[in-house]
Amino acid sequence: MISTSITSDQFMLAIYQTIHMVSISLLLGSIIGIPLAVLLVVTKPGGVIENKWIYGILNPIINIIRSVPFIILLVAIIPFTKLIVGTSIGTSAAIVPLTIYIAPYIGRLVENSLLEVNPGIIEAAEAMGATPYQIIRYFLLPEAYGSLILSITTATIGLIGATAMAGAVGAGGIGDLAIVYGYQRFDTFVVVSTVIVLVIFVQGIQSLGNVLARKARRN
Amino acid sequence: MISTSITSDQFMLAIYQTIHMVSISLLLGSIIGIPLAVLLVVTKPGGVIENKWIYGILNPIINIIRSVPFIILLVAIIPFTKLIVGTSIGTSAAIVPLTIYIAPYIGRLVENSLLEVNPGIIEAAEAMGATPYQIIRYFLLPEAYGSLILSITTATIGLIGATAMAGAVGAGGIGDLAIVYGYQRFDTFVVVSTVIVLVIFVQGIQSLGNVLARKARRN
Amino acid sequence: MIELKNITKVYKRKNTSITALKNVDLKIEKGEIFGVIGYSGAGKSTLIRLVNYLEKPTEGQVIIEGTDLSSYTTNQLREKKKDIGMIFQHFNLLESKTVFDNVALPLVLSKRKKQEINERVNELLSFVGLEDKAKNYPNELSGGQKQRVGIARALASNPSILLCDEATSALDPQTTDSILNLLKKINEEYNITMLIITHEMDVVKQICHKVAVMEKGEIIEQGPVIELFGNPQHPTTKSFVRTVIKNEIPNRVKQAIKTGENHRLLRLDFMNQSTSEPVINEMIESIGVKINILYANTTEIQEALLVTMIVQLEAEALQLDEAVRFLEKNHVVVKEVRSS
Amino acid sequence: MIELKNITKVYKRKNTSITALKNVDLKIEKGEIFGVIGYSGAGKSTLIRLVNYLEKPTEGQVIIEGTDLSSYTTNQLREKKKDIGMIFQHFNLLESKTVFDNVALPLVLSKRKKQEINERVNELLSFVGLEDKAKNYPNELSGGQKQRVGIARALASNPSILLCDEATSALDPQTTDSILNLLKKINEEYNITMLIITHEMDVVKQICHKVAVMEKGEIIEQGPVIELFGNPQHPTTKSFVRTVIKNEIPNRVKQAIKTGENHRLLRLDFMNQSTSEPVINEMIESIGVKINILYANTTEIQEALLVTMIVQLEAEALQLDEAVRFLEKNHVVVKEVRSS
Amino acid sequence: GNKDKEASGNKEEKKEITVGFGVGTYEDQFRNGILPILEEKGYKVNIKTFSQNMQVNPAMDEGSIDASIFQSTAYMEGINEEQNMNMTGIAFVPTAPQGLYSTRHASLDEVQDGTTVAFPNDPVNQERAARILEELGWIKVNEDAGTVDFNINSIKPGKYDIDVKVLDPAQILVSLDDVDFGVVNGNYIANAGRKITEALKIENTPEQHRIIVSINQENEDSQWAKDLKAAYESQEFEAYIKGEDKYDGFIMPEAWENN
Ligand SMILES: Nc1ncnc2c1ncn2[C@@H]1O[C@H](COP(=O)(O)OP(=O)(O)OP(=O)(O)O)[C@@H](O)[C@H]1O
Ligand SMILES: Nc1ncnc2c1ncn2[C@@H]1O[C@H](COP(=O)(O)OP(=O)(O)OP(=O)(O)O)[C@@H](O)[C@H]1O
Ligand code: MET
Ligand SMILES: [Mg+2]
Ligand SMILES: [Mg+2]
Repeated sequence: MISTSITSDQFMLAIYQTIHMVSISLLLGSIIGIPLAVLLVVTKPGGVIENKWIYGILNPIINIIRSVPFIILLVAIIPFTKLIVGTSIGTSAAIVPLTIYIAPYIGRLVENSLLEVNPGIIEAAEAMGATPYQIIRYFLLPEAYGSLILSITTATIGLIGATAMAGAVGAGGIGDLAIVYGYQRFDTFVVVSTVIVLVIFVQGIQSLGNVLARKARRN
Repeated sequence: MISTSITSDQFMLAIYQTIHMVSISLLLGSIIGIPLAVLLVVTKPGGVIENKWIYGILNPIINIIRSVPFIILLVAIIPFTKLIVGTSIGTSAAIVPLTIYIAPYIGRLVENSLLEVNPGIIEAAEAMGATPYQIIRYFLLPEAYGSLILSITTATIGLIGATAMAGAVGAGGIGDLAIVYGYQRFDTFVVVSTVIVLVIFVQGIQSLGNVLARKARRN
Repeated sequence: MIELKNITKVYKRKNTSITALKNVDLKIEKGEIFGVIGYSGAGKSTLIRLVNYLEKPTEGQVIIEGTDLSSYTTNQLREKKKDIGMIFQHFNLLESKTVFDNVALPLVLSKRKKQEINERVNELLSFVGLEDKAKNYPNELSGGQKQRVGIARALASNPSILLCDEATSALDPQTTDSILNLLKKINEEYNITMLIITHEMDVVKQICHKVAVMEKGEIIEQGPVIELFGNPQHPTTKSFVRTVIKNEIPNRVKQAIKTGENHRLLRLDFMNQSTSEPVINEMIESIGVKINILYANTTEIQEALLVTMIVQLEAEALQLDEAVRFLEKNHVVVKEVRSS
Repeated sequence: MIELKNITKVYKRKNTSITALKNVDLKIEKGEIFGVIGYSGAGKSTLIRLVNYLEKPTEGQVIIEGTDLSSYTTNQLREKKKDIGMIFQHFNLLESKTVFDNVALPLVLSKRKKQEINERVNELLSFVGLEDKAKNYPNELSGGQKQRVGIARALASNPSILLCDEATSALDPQTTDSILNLLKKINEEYNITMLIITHEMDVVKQICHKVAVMEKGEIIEQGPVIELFGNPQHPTTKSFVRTVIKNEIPNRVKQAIKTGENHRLLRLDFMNQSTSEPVINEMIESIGVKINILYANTTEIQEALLVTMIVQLEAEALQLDEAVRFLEKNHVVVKEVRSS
Repeated sequence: GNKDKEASGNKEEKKEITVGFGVGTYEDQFRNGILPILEEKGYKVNIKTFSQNMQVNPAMDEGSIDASIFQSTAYMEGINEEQNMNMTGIAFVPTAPQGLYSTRHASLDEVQDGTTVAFPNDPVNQERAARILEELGWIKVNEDAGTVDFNINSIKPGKYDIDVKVLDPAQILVSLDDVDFGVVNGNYIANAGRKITEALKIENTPEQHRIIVSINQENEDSQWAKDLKAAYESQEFEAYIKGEDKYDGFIMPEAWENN
């Protein structure tokens, strides 16, 4: 018989918590991160609405947030987290730092994807008199779509890694289960089973990403 | 006067440790990760040496490693770490898990970059009778170079984040200083000063990456 | 009306700089089809890209319908560009969108109704012969098909200025013909101004009213097509004209040439009325020279005809002089040709 | 020697599939320059891409120098490909490498010595007229310059088969001429086999020995260029030939046409020896018809000449018949032309 | 297994030792109070700090550190069993007791069903926290609850149905506003510049939960181990600790009573 200290309810709850945290912070992170990336690309020197100020401010902000170790970020923004969700602990509270952590990361990855768009396409857009918004919506994003999907996939997997640390504020989740029960309490069964679940998660997300990207790339 | 519990020697040592860990594991991670990415791209369905087996094995391995929370990975590979560096603690010991952590991550990011290379270029290579090795060396890598630099940049910054957790095995480093003194001992001065150092690091690496990439992209 | 005033364009690189255009002056009237020819690298693409400010001039002004583009606000410039269609040398199609969606783009940008977009796009696609490729993606098209998508896209929003950078270079002669006829029709019906960059002299011949010849960033000659073709001045222009109006003696012909006092090798250029009169027949009958037509070429430049012949006359010296006088009286341009 | 045997190529998409080639048979002898023409989308690029196995046939065999490509191992195939140069329709240059490095690539792949590479690349660049662009990157080149880099690259390793997919479509006539002359020279000196896809009939005329006409994935007609041009059978071939050998009566000419019993409108085709004889002059003198040359054109197909004239004869009915007989006796092909 | 080559090789002459620390104030105590004494005696001391307590014992096991100051006797014994090690404690160090703190409530009487209490997530501290609440009668702890693998499944409702929130130990003080009560380790209170005496209830720290200097048993007779033990029990060290406000409320080693 397997000797373990956790119940299947705890396990299911952890899975639910991970999905909860990842899905919401991914959504919010993308909502912030993608526009951030777009802003970086269009305001960068030589971009369609080149703007030294916006680029010069956004770029270091992203770097600053990306510099801070997640656990420090988590604590540093507690006042802000409380303002948003009313508490600094629990799954919902973890979503705030997770979002702040993942948004600039998504921003950077998506920026890299957008930079790969053939400059001739942007030229065509400009020749049609497209507004910056239209260039982004009808040209930049659709053309980068395949690469963008892969970037978001990479970010999602990074996010799953970060949720493991969100256990510090009692957010729970599979990664936390692995650390608190598996690692700290020498429960090999927990380690192995949580890692299997994580692998399934990651493999699923990656496969979905690959399929969508291949479709978008049409090859 | 500033009240803090760390000495400037500790601070300098931490900076040195971070540089030590990041540079070596980045180097090793790239040496593993870039060929990994190349292998993925060339063996993927439709790749130049399409190979269901290699792709079918490498792809999930990357996902598995990427699934495991860093702290669990750190512990799980301790026997391996001891085999390699003779000890499981300290800066050198941290380099082993950091490398294993960063290599598949670099692999994934670089894969995304390589996938963006214009298929016409690969076709030209094939028409010239280039061997797979030549395709990679003379066509794929040079054409992806700009995007590749940005991917490595992103990975490096992720690596700096991971070194913060390597403090678990007594590896030290700036991020660990932030956690041990800043987070665990509420020493705001340490938090602020370490974050400033990290920001400088990250900003420096990002700027370098951007400059190199822009040069490579020639626009 | 498009006017380029004393334009210079310099591309800067680290240590060198390339002057792609040098003191270019150009004036295109409303409704005119203006061709630009020149060797590869002469600066033609650079020139056309200035007209919709894809490239800003290093010096000089681009004036469209009386307004200097540099005086526009960004928004005004955008509005202006909506009225300028452009066909790119490298197509610049969106790989992520179907043929239909690529062509629909300018209409979507102008927020046209869906119904209207559908109709217009289908009309254009059937015009360029790609109805059955509407749902395909660019990477499933042949080179010429891609170019036709680019053409349809440039025409979608009924622009009043059309810029074509090698718009038919990837097309077979029949498709080229049908596209040129369309352009001509549009030009006539809607009075669209067109600037056409091409290296195909046939294109110039078929639809351009005026033409400019570029070399090393400068316009070396310009004027109405018929004049330029009939009487090219600059060696480069001559060399271009020669590719449509051949006037060299083919090798095989040279072997048939007889030399001597009683023979004369002449190049005859017939223009306008002289082409439809039986001039040669009359010359034979009235003067009694023997004629051998060694080479003949007819070029149609829109409605005008230009016929060049290389003939050998055989008769007594006096008669030969008389024959030349006769031809010249009948509006034929006569030039002596050296046989070697 | 290149042989395509009963090739079919189908592109599959989700629900539809496109048959790009259908039962194609083709044989190109060693040292031959073989042209392929056809409308945009006819399957020309697909065909050429089969020859170096960039695309594998859905059915049929590609046989090069006696060996079916499908019987080669991957390594053998690669070695074979080193011997086949290819010029791409879309250039496919490496954006990250200078012009020099792009051209040097095939030599680097074959591990040639640095010294040798330097010499060869400089020779090629000066040949295509891009010595001064050696250190530039492709995005700093004009369209035609890019194409010339592609040509230089394909020639770098002295391949014994050269595949050209629209190799001169972005080039002005002079540059095209010089490239074609180079190809011709290479063909003669090294006995290289060339497959040339083009939509420019001038290219076919200038250098191809044989030509195949494609339509909707099939080869509808093939043979020696002079035969196909002189006597096209299929309507598509005729329409292609018409673009170089014009034989329609220009509008302006039509106005000059007189009708009636004593007038006859004829198209005269002079080939080979008839071109160098003063046939018309003799006819006028011996039969006494009046002739008005309405249109005349000479086409050079390599060393051969093809002269087409549209003439109006005026004389008594009997004399007209006699004139036609005279012409035919002198190897002129005579056809009646309807004036409307 | 024990692979301490250095220690077993030349026990008498060993003058360079490596001391490991985990989370806590014990490194501070050592640096300021112990290090000078050892250096005086000619020792060269390397300090290794681990951000995760979990990693200190494995380091000891492989011989990378000679002594550690971070764990309790209870935890050490658990590890000895779990990891098949043979460590022993040679001295107690001034230990910060856990306490029950609150910013929302002024008195323990305000407890009711559904009251939220924050617990540390690591097993040792979690058990200690559970014992505090057990003593108050708020909860019951199962008979068979483990030590190194103590977990909240071992807790049953007592007088009240307490809602336990499991957090990172360092996080509890920071998030005190968001729970009714929180069990905070004394070292965090000290680091935060607050007083252990502010607690609504201080742990009656049993001996087995006090922090010890642990070493591998085989080194117990070595001179450096004796010198280390002596340093912790010295008057000098006592004087230093008692002279610092932040150690008010710490449980002092009994050995000092002999000073
Ligand atoms: N990858 C593909 N998927 C689907 N259809 C394709 C693909 N490639 C080519 N086709 C179709 O096959 C047909 C032949 O294409 P091909 O490129 O051979 O034409 P082509 O004769 O070279 O034309 P052009 O002169 O315009 O370059 C076209 O109808 C094209 O749309
Ligand atoms: N971005 C650039 N940087 C540097 N040089 C450039 C750039 N773009 C064009 N040039 C140079 O400017 C000159 C003119 O180029 P342009 O593209 O206008 O030629 P073109 O007349 O259109 O030639 P083609 O017929 O071959 O397309 C060329 O010598 C080219 O190398
Ligand atoms: N019509 C003239 C002649 O017969 C020649 C002009 S060339 C069509 O002499
Ligand atoms: Mg151009
Ligand atoms: Mg093609």
